[in-house]
Amino acid sequence: EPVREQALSLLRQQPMVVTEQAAKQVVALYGLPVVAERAAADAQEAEALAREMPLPLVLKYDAPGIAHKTELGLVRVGLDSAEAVAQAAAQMLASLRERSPGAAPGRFLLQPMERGDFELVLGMKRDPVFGPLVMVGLGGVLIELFGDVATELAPLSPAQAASMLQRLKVYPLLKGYRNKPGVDLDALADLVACFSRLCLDLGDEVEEIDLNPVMARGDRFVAVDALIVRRPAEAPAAQ
Amino acid sequence: EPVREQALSLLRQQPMVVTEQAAKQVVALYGLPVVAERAAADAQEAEALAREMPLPLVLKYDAPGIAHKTELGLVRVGLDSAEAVAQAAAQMLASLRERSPGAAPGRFLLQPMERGDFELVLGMKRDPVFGPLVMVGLGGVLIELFGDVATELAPLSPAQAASMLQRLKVYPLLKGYRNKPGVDLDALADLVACFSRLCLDLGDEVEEIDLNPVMARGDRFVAVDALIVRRPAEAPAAQ
Amino acid sequence: MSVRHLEHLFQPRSVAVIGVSRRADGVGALVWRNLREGGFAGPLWAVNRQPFELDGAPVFTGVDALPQAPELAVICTPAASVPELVDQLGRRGTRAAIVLTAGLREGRTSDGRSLEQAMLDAARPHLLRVLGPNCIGALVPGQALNASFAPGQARQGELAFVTQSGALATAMLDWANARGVGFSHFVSLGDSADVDFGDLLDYLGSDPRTRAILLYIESVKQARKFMSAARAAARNKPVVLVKSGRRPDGARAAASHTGALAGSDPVFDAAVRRAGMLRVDTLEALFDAAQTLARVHRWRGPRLAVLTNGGGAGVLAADTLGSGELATLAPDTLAALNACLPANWSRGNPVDIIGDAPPQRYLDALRVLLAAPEVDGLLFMHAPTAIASPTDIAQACLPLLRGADRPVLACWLGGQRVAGARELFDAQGVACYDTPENATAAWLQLRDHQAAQAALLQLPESR
Amino acid sequence: MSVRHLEHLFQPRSVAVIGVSRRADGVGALVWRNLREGGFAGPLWAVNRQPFELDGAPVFTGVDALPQAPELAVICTPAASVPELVDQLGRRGTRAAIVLTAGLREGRTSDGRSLEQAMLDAARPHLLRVLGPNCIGALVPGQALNASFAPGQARQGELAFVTQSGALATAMLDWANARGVGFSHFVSLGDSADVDFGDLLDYLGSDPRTRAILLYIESVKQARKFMSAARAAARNKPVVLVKSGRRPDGARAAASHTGALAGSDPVFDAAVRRAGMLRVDTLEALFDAAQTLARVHRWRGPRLAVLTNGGGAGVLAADTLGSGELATLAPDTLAALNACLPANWSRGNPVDIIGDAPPQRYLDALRVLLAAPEVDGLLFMHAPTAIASPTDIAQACLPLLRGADRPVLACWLGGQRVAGARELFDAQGVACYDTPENATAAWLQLRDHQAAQAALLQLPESR
Ligand SMILES: CC(C)(COP(=O)(O)OP(=O)(O)OC[C@H]1O[C@@H](n2cnc3c(N)ncnc32)[C@H](O)[C@@H]1OP(=O)(O)O)[C@@H](O)C(=O)NCCC(=O)NCCS
Ligand SMILES: CC(C)(COP(=O)(O)OP(=O)(O)OC[C@H]1O[C@@H](n2cnc3c(N)ncnc32)[C@H](O)[C@@H]1OP(=O)(O)O)[C@@H](O)C(=O)NCCC(=O)NCCS
Ligand SMILES: [Ca+2]
Ligand SMILES: [Ca+2]
Repeated sequence: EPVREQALSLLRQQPMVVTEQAAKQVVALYGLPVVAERAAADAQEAEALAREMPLPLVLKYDAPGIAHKTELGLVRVGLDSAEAVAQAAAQMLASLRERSPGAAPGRFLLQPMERGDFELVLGMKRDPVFGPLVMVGLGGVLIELFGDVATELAPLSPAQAASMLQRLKVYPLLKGYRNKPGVDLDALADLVACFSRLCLDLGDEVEEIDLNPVMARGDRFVAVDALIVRRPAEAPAAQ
Repeated sequence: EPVREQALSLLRQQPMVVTEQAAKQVVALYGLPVVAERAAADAQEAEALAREMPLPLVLKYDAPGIAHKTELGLVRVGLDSAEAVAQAAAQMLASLRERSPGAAPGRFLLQPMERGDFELVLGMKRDPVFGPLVMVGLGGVLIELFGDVATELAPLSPAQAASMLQRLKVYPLLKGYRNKPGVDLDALADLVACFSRLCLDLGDEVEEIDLNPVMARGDRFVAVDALIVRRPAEAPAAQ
Repeated sequence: MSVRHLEHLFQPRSVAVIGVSRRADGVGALVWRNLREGGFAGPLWAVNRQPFELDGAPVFTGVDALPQAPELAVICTPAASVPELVDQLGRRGTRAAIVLTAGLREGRTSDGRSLEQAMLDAARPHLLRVLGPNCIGALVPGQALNASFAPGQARQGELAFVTQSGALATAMLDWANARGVGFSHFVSLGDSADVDFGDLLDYLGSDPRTRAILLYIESVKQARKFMSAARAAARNKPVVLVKSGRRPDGARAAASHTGALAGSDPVFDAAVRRAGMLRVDTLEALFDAAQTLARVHRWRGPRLAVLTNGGGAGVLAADTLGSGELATLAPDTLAALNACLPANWSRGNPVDIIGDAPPQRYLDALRVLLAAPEVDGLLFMHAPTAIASPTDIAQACLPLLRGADRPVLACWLGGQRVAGARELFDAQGVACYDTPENATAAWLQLRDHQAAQAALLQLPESR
Repeated sequence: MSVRHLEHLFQPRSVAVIGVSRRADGVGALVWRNLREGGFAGPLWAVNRQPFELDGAPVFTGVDALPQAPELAVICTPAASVPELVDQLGRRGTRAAIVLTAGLREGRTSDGRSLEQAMLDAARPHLLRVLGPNCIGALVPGQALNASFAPGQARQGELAFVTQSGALATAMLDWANARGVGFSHFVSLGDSADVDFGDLLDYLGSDPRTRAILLYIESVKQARKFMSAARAAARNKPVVLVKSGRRPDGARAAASHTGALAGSDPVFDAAVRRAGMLRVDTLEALFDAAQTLARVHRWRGPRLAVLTNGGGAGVLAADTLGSGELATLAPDTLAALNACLPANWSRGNPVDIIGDAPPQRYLDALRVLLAAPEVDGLLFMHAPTAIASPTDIAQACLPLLRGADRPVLACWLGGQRVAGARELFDAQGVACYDTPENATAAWLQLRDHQAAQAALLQLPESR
């Protein structure tokens, strides 16, 4: 299976917390839709790239080993000019120097602003006994306070993924609720099934995956952030 | 108790579905904060009033017996000029004429746009046996899909109201969650206790009350909509 | 009508059964037999329109033919005859009647009143209290009074059970007898034309022989009376209830059964909270809850230590507890347990002292746990093994458990092998549960009830 | 190691107990007594290092001194001796051993292996299967085999019970005996060094004498083997389980008890779904679930009709059903019931045929309900009254219920008075529940399980 091998060789070159860019590449290998982003080595290059991309933009600083960019001020959204991008890039470097002086150097990522009617979360957690557990839900407070997620063992057929979605309390929202649009549920089930395939393929070497958020509108789904945490090499191999 | 008598005599002059303006007057009699609104008899008067009020504005057409204005296109928010108000008013009259030709004439209500960090719902439903049941929750999907409301019999002390709030699953949000501001919980408990007093006072003659939404930010709470449904006169008196 | 005078109903000095048929299987004959077999000590009279002899005693031909006014009358005659009989009884001086007859709500008198209303109208001038109509009757084992047509007697005990459903009364009685559960009062309310939940809560709440009150409720009609009686009773003793009609469909069935609108569910929950009662989901849970509230005292806090001779039972117990309820043992406590337990004990809570634990090992562990400041309460568990005798363990541990300064719950897992131990604990007033899960559920229930009661007591009642 | 050869464990022609102490209360002596009292028909030998006489039979001084190779050996000697004994047994030709001894995981051989590993190494060349170590043993009543030191015998039946906890095994056995529940196999797994859940699911899944498999699981180690065995077994017969370690605290207790990391809860739920098993919350619920799945057949849909002689019981049943599950009776059905029932029947579902219902009234109502197209299944209920005999009603109704073309559940409320009726139903394979709530919960469980099974069967398995 060449895709699996491509993905694994990509991962093996990565630190334990895989960079966002590499994580998205892995996800994209499986045909999952990720935001069209471009990388820049420094602030100047970011500014130059910004002139070629449709505004507004999202700028992130993607450095190895940093799992939570927002907390460190490394994500800026709604930048509406190349100058704003340049300025934000400079601020990020300054903030990083101050708050995390030893951090390895990373790259800037420039992404178009994606919007959706929903922000979905797709996740995977490896269980030491049963292997990869796939999780899906609507982001934010619904998951945190109401625990409204559905979980299944990988892999999933589209039909299994569909019945997983039906278990969500927010399922009526996804179907379309009170004149508000829902999403294309068949497309979403296909997406979850495809994600579960990825989880199964990489499950021996990956501890956690988080696509959060996945912007969803109609039949369009775009993962704008991806986190992959590799499994420590010293852990015993799965039986 | 003069407040109760004032409220009841106000209610008794009203149709079964009390007008929004009268409902707010009743609520305000009990010291509950309602949006500062002004009424206009026709589109011209609405336009003139709009010139005296801070923009943007909300315009509603409040006609006797109409409980759900939004469905009939009788609520417009974010109007940012007197002209926009005049135009919206004309549209409302046209739409009403078309969709509900027999409706009794009503009045326009002009309200400043209120915003909050939360939209609360305070409600009352009369139980034939136990009397007024007070309900509180966060509006929208949280109540509808997750049933996250707390209920108690009226009346409530502020301490009872506070413990009622604690039963909500969204209580952490109200307290302040993940760097997001909460609301002043003591003030909210006082508000709910005060509302419960109203429910008890009017419970024999009122079937349902709905303050939805109540905009909340910090210690500021404003009911921007109020619905009161009176109890049919032919019903047997409460024991 | 006053809520008083229920002593005539529950402690009568004499009883008459009106409508004892010559047929042995008539309702009146069943009541007569129950009263006789129950051993009622006072005068007992039977009434029929025709005179005959019953168990060697004469059957009287009417209320006026009775040698004396019975303090209590049990009426088992057709519906139309009830108002007139109540009037005759009231005039003779009878103070209470149990009306078993069904159909009084539907039947009409010639002047258009319902028979129920006519019965109440007949009772009122004489201050005669009526239980029923359409009920199974009442059993007061402490008075040797079985004024019912229930199939069987009730054991004497300290629980009062009041039910709105007659069928559930007979099932419950049969069930309780099989499990050795006894009652101070066992009352079928029927249609509650006069005596209702409020009256019984008032009466039983201040009855010293009743330790806990159990209710099966389908609908409440007089909410204010009910609430004030419930609040007062719940301050004196546990009041536990099952309210049926939870879901819309259930409510519909209740409506068609009792002819009353069953209150919606959140409303009833709110009422239960407000009165300080406890609501459970099933009839069987009533008894567990009653013993929890009546037997588990000296509340200190929520942290429970679990003592067990089987790891699996410990896991099941811990499963239903959160981190706030499973005590974290302090280093001193662990050291003290290390000193007295074999090396392979669990070294944490649940404290698993291993299958071969003899009485002494239980005692050693108990001494440590009952003195540990971080332990607010103790769950004592034992699963039968082929090695130690449960009865020996029970006997050895009882003094420590009864003398404990904090709540103690117990769970004897199994059946016949632990029956003796269970009985010993039960007789000494230690709350016993059938399974680890039931025991920990009881602990959580106790915690919630404590919190609710505390909240109620510290609040000024605004109404 | 292959999953085969378990027949040597469960259907041995001869058994030896290794380590039968001269002390009457040693573990070996208990096993010996259990085997004798269980009536095992084949040769039975005891081994001790010292020769003595036991029940008139000679005790042999070693494996090699036995007259023949025992097909099964039960080992009750100290941990250090186990590997060597397994080797000797294997060499003689023994095919299965049950090791009751604890401490093999912790103990070490002189070459540094764990005793458990040494035992497995000794067994492998001989294809000798090991149950345990650290277990209670196994009971196969159909083979008159009680190779355990459980306190007592098991009744014969069609349920297989496999438990990872020894203490819960003894409690469960005692509990089951008290309720008359019988077993095809009753197995304590212990540390599962060799024989594990996967093996037993394989074996029991295709065992014709086992109608349902009940598991108490604390942790699963070989997930793939477990899942494929579970999936296969669950296609043949109901597999119901309790998994402890639900909450983080429970999981911690499980970890310290079994030395294995208990899988987290949603993972296990997902695994159960994937394999088509059914998970319940308590040990007691295992038995209800097993009879539901094994006895309630001919699924048509979710709409249940409730037939009762007590309105209250009907309300309790309806309470736990939603509007999709309480059948709405069609006008034709109502008319047919009106024609055969007294005027005061409930005129809706639940069908309350009133407390004085004799057998004929039950029969009339049953005929209508079991023919009604809008009724997918029937819950038969009866609360004891002083009027009709439950046994008469049971006898009258059984032919109709057994011949029904749709699922039938039953609930006899009460205790002693309905025991005979319950037994009759039980003997004829009608699923009986103690309470209305348990019966309707079973109905909902059945519906969910049907849906899950249907979903599994129509899906191509992707792995
Ligand atoms: C009350 C009830 C049991 C009477 O039923 P019954 O036995 O068929 O009634 P009868 O007409 O036979 O009356 C019983 C006896 O009382 C006698 N009797 C009737 N009226 C009488 C009167 N006014 N004074 C004295 N005796 C009277 C009858 O002659 C009869 O005796 P007999 O058989 O020797 O002639 C019946 O009407 C009823 O209501 N049953 C339902 C009870 C119930 O289900 N309760 C609630 C359970 S949840
Ligand atoms: C297996 C176990 C019960 C042995 O305990 P014990 O009875 O104290 O052990 P003993 O040393 O007395 O050995 C038992 C008998 O076997 C004999 N024996 C020991 N080694 C032997 C050998 N290799 N061959 C033959 N006989 C042997 C002993 O001499 C003794 O007999 P005796 O009393 O007549 O001398 C114990 O080690 C154990 O593991 N207990 C825990 C069991 C358990 O809890 N299982 C799981 C439940 S969940
Ligand atoms: Ca993210
Ligand atoms: Ca509104």
